[in-house]
Amino acid sequence: MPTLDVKNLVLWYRTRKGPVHAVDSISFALEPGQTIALVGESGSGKTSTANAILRLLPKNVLRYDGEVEFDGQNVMELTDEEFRRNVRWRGISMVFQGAMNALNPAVRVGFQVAEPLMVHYDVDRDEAADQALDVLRKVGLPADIARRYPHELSGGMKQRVVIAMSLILKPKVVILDEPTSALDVMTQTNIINLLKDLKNTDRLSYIFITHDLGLASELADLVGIMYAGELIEVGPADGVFVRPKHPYTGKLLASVPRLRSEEAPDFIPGAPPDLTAPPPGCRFHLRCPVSFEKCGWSAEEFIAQMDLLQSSGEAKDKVPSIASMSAKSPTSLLIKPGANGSVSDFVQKLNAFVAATSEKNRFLKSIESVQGKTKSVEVKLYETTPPPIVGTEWRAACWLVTEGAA
Amino acid sequence: MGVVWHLAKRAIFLVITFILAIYATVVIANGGGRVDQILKDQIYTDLKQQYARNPAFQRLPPQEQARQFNISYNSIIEAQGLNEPFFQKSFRYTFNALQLNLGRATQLHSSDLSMRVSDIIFERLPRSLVLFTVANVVAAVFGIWLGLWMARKALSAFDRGMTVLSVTTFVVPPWVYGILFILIFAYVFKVFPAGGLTSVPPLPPSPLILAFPPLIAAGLLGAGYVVYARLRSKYRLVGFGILGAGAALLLVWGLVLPADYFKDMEWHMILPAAAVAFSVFGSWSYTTRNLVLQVMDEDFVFAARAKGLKERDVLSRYVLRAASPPIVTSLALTLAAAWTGAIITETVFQYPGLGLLFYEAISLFDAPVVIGLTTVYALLLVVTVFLLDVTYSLLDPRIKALRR
Amino acid sequence: MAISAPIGLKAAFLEAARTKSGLAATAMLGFLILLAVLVPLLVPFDVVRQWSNPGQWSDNPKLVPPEWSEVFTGKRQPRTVIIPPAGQSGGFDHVRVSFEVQGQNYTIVVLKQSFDFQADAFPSEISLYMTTMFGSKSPLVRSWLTRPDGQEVQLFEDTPSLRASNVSQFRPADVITYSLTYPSFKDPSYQVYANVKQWLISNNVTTSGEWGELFPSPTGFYSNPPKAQVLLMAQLNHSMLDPRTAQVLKGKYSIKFEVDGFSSVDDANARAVVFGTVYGLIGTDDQRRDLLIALLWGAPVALAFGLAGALATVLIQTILGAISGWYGGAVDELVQRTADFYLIIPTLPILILIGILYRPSLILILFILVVFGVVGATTKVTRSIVLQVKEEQFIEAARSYGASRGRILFRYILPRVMPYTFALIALTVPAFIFLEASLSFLGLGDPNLPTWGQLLGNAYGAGPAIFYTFWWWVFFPAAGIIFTTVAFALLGYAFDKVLNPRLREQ
Amino acid sequence: MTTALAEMPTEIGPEQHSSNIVETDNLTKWFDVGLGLFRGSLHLKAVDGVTLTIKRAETVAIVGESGSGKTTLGRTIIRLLEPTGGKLLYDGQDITHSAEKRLMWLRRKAQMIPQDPYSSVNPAFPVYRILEEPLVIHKQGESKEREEAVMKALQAVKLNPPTFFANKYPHMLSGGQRQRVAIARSLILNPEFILADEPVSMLDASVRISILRLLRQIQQQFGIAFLYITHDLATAKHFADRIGIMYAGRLVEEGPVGSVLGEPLHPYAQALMGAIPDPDPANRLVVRQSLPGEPPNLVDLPTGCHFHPRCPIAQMGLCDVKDPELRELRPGHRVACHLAT
Repeated sequence: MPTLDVKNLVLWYRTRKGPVHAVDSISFALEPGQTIALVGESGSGKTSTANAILRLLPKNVLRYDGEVEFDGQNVMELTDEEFRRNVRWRGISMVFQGAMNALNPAVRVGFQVAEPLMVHYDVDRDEAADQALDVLRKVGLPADIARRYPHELSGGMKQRVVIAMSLILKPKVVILDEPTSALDVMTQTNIINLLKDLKNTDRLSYIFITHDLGLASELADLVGIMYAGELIEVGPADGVFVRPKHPYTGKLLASVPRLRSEEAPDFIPGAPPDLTAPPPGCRFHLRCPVSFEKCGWSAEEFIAQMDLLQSSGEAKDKVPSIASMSAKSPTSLLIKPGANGSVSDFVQKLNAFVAATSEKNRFLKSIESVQGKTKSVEVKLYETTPPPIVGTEWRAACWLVTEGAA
Repeated sequence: MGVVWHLAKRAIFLVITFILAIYATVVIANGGGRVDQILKDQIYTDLKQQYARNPAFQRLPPQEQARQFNISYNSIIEAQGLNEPFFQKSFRYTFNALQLNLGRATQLHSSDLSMRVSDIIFERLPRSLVLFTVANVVAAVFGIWLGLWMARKALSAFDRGMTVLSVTTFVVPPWVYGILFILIFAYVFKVFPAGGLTSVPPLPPSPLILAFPPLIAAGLLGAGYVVYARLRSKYRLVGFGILGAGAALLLVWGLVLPADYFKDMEWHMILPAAAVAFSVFGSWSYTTRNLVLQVMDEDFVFAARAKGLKERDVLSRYVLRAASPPIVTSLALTLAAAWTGAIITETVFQYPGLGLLFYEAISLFDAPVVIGLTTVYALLLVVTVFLLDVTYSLLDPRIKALRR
Repeated sequence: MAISAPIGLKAAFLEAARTKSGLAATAMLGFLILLAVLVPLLVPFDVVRQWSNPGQWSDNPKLVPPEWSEVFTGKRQPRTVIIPPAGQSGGFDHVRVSFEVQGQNYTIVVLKQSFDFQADAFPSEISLYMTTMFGSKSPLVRSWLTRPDGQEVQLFEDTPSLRASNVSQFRPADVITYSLTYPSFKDPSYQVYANVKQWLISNNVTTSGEWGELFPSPTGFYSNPPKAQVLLMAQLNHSMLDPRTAQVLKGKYSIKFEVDGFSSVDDANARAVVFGTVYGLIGTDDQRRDLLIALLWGAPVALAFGLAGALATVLIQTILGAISGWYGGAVDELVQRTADFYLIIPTLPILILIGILYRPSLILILFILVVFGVVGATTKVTRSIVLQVKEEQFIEAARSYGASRGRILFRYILPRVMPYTFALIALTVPAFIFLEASLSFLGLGDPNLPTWGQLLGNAYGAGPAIFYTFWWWVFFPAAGIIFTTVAFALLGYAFDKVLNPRLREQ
Repeated sequence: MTTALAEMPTEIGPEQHSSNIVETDNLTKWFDVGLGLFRGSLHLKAVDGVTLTIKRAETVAIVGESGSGKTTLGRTIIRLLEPTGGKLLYDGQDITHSAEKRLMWLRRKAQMIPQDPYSSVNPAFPVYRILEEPLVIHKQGESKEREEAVMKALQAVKLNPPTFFANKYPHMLSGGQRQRVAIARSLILNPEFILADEPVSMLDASVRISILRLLRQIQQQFGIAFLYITHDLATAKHFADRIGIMYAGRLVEEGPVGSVLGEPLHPYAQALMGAIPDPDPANRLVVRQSLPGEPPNLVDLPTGCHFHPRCPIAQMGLCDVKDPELRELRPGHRVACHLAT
């Protein structure tokens, strides 16, 4: 039985620009002692996933549902007070991103480490302090540190304090939210070694949130790749790191500059999408090198891409001249040919252009049909749905990945 | 050690500033020798009248009269040092003021008919202190409580409404509220007296320490609550003890002590205190709300919540504690302004404290009293600022550690 | 999901104006500014300059509430009726007959005019004004009031000794005032009481004894004078003796003067004012001044004073704060210590001191206030913002491409501070308005210009007890100040909200 | 000769070229950190004797942990800070202690790209003004020419179409686009040398590579020398020609990328390399070698080799006494370690 089984977790925020789909239907399961690394670029929803699991929600939550089974119990059914008392920190604790900010500057660190004991088990102050000393020792800190204030400690020491704090109640799952991103390389290695050690001795389950694939590989048994609020690929580290299924995972791996290989890193063109209006279909299709008709180009995206193509110098002579374009529906658009071109002429030119460059300009693959009207040309695009996440042990959400291949 | 050294430096600085401020006051007050001229005129007329009532003097020939008059006039001027050069005089005035040797009033007197300026001032000082301390403490406690509540309900209708109320009330000084409050509560509804210190003819003043119990009780209640809520388990009893002591004191004060004089005084204090509190609470609540909201965004507050602390504990132990040093500093000006703002508030309420004394002194042109009062105000400001410094350094452990 | 504050004053202003409080503030300030612009057109400054000239206001009733206040009493309150002198429209009818008897010239002048009185309450006062022109001998002047019930009451008889050169002009120097309400002992109009007494006794309304009890006059004069305007204009019965029970006799009254002159040049003219019990929109003060004028003029004065003071101090403070934060070091230390010093100086007492010693004008008061506000809260705020902006990396980049320190301060940093400065200006305006009001309240303001604070001070100076009974005298100036300051407070708050995005919705 | 030129530095002609754009000799930068009574008696030795040469049109990466002095070194080299000691030559001219007023020519020839995309460009200005500003300050060209230069710079950093981006305010752009604007600003004066202080550390991995490629391309296209300051050894490996490793204010190893990373000679460089994981699922099965302790306090530095307290091979009596000098052990590859061979 998995320690933690997350099913279709959803967390949307309300903002002035519209709803933000920070976490969109995420599922994964974690066995005891297993570590999942959630990897993604900034804004991909990694931290929101952690917050959603611990139910640490901001005030502007729009939608929050799904199932989180912890130790066989669906904790989403608990009231806030029950959740606070039984799950938070007792069952699932967290190591925060910026350790220097996660500690109260005005309180001695010993008290901060011991505080959960007093809050959750009503342990006497002195006894809690004793236990805190044990945990501090376990994470490799000297005992006298308990009486110091956070600003008197170095970054690495503070991070150890935060780890001690997360361990004090002996939780089953610890969420590590970028635990080393603010630390130096050496300190980072020391912390990772500590976490590795704790994982092996205490059989802890980690949810390791990071943007660094190299770091992820240090701890991960499972890897989950997040993109624009979705978990697009999740599978065993041995597989995902070696033969990624999703094109995005592949590109992400290729973008890591490696110290032990001469292979030049490559970048992913474009930028992650705006989560207030995620693209239809597969959310990665705009940047995907292998996108094709099913990936979900919308008429508006098509127009934007066409505009870009027109304005960028290189393809200028090849693009048939266009006077204007307008979206008619999400999957069809009207193109008015440029000044002196007739409609039929234009259709021909366009078809030729598509045939010639669709490998390079993948969005052209989304054209289902081109029809000449009286004054304009109607371009119909393929209709499509977001790709389902397929597979069992190793799943990916891409039309190019089929169940059989898994 | 660090804190003591820091505070000592501040104290030295404040003393120097105080001396400079007094000197500035003396210079302004005596600018162009106006006050000296006024004093000389006064001596002149007094002397004239004195001689006019003296039949022996009247019998002297006019020349002799003039000579004698001049001799006594000049000797008085000499004795009071009025013909020294101003530069020299200004130092003497400053030195006198610093020693609280404020001279004699020309017209005003205390209730036991003393004309010494310090007697007059120290008769009035406790009244002002009591009124404004009570009002400011009430406003601060209420304002901070409201601000916390607003921050908790941030962006709700309650928060928006209260924020606008806070912002719009704190720009208006207490005396304007005083006018409106008297209009409403004293003349329309007739529930509170319009002003004055007491309604009965003033009884001989009892030891003023009796007026402080409510204050001390309030302090005890506050401290008790802090000890009870902030520290856990074994300190709870101590907290309870302090709370109990405060409550007992309040009970004794309210029930056992049948001091009509003070009760009447309190009855008269309600409206002015309410006006002061109403004009001050908004800045406490607005500042508290904003700072608390700011701190609530901090990671360590998030962490506290993640640790499973109750929302109430998060607010009191993490948020308020972190927000308190800036709350204290940002309100330094408010508090300091309250002292001098008393001049008009007390005038409106006819409350015979320092403020009304100032007004009376201006109306009667009693220069020594005016200068003396200005000195006392400067002293009050210095003490307030220093107390704020002390509070600040006690509240922020970072100062303690960094200055070590 | 960080929301950034808008950069630049214009963007901040546009965004602030969109919030509810910003909208309210804009509306309130718009109204005030419109008022401030219109007031000099509606009420010329000349009128205000006459504020402390009592002659200007003598036709107004004294200390009466605004006209609309009658909705509270439910009675129709009388308005002031002025019967202008002969020669003006609606003025007295003027008949002059000159004749000669036995070589002696006589002139008889009759001045008569009627007015309709339909209010439910008695006038607050009645005053008659007369000017005469005569030869060597003073004429005999008599006057009567004819009531709607046909009764005619003689008011007084006088031989005026004041002579005008031209009776068609009413110049104060030549005018004799007969106040029926507040006659002085030497005044012939004092006879009105005797005449009224005779009239009432002859009509069996009262007896001489009762009269004596009601209006005792131990020294031959009334210690509690009867209210002539009540007795003269009440229904003729016993209840009229008590102003509380007396009932108004409504209808047409006429006032008649008869002047018997002893030369051929004799002539006379008259004027009458029946003072109402309500006046204008705001009422009047104890010197009969129309408070509306002062209230209206208070707006531009308060706005100008508040804005000028706030602009000057906040801008100076901003620049000092910016310099202190940007250059740091000794400059910073100096500014910081000066700020501490200013915190300790008891500003208001010293201002009051200056006020009594030097009686400064409004402009000078403003100047002094600015001097006392060279450093302050804004310096600290600006300094901390500058310290923040200073850390931004584009500043360092600017230094690397050779931007001078001054350029960075004035072109890059100060524009970033300006929105905050603007918010602080909005929040400082109230402080200045109230400072001026405080000084004026104590009677230390500029005596030549009515301000709201001065109205309050005048009211207070009239005596703390009457201060509150004449609510209109107190309420409206107070409301004016509060309205203006609240408008600025709301504007400042709207800015604050925009500039600290954390404090509003995410 | 150099001193004479330093007298009239603004008139440095293009014919006067040194093959080294920047040379430092034992450069030091100390900050006073004394508190209260002891003000001035304590120094934070951020840069403590660095000797480094940057040739024309080459990229030198300085790698180090936070507090190693790499950022201070960069700022000192472009004279945002005045060196405390040593010597700093720019294009053969001694600018160690030149007055700010006499450095306007340097301000034209040496530029910087800051780290944080959210504060690297002035948020109050539109992109056009951000880029025009250096031209205005250096009084270059008429407004027409300036416009051309701005458009060219925008094109050079691939913000296409330039007119579209010229009117945008920074808050309308993504982090990567802002960094491109910052790069365009550094190019606008046709500099010879650009200090890039962690220009990509706050960007996402995919964007990071595209910006670094852009910098590489610019370097090759315009022949600009770069000092690339970073804590990331891996990007340095792929985007620099030479690499210098800093520890506690000193350069401990310096040389061509291939040589330094192929065979690190300094124990610190070795540890640093060992500490950085490449994505590899096998990583989780091994414990990575690391150094104990923390970098030293820069106010109270260890004697001798600053690294000796953490060094696995330190020899007492040598390493804690004697400052190691940079020795050239391989061609162009220098190391400051007594024990390296």
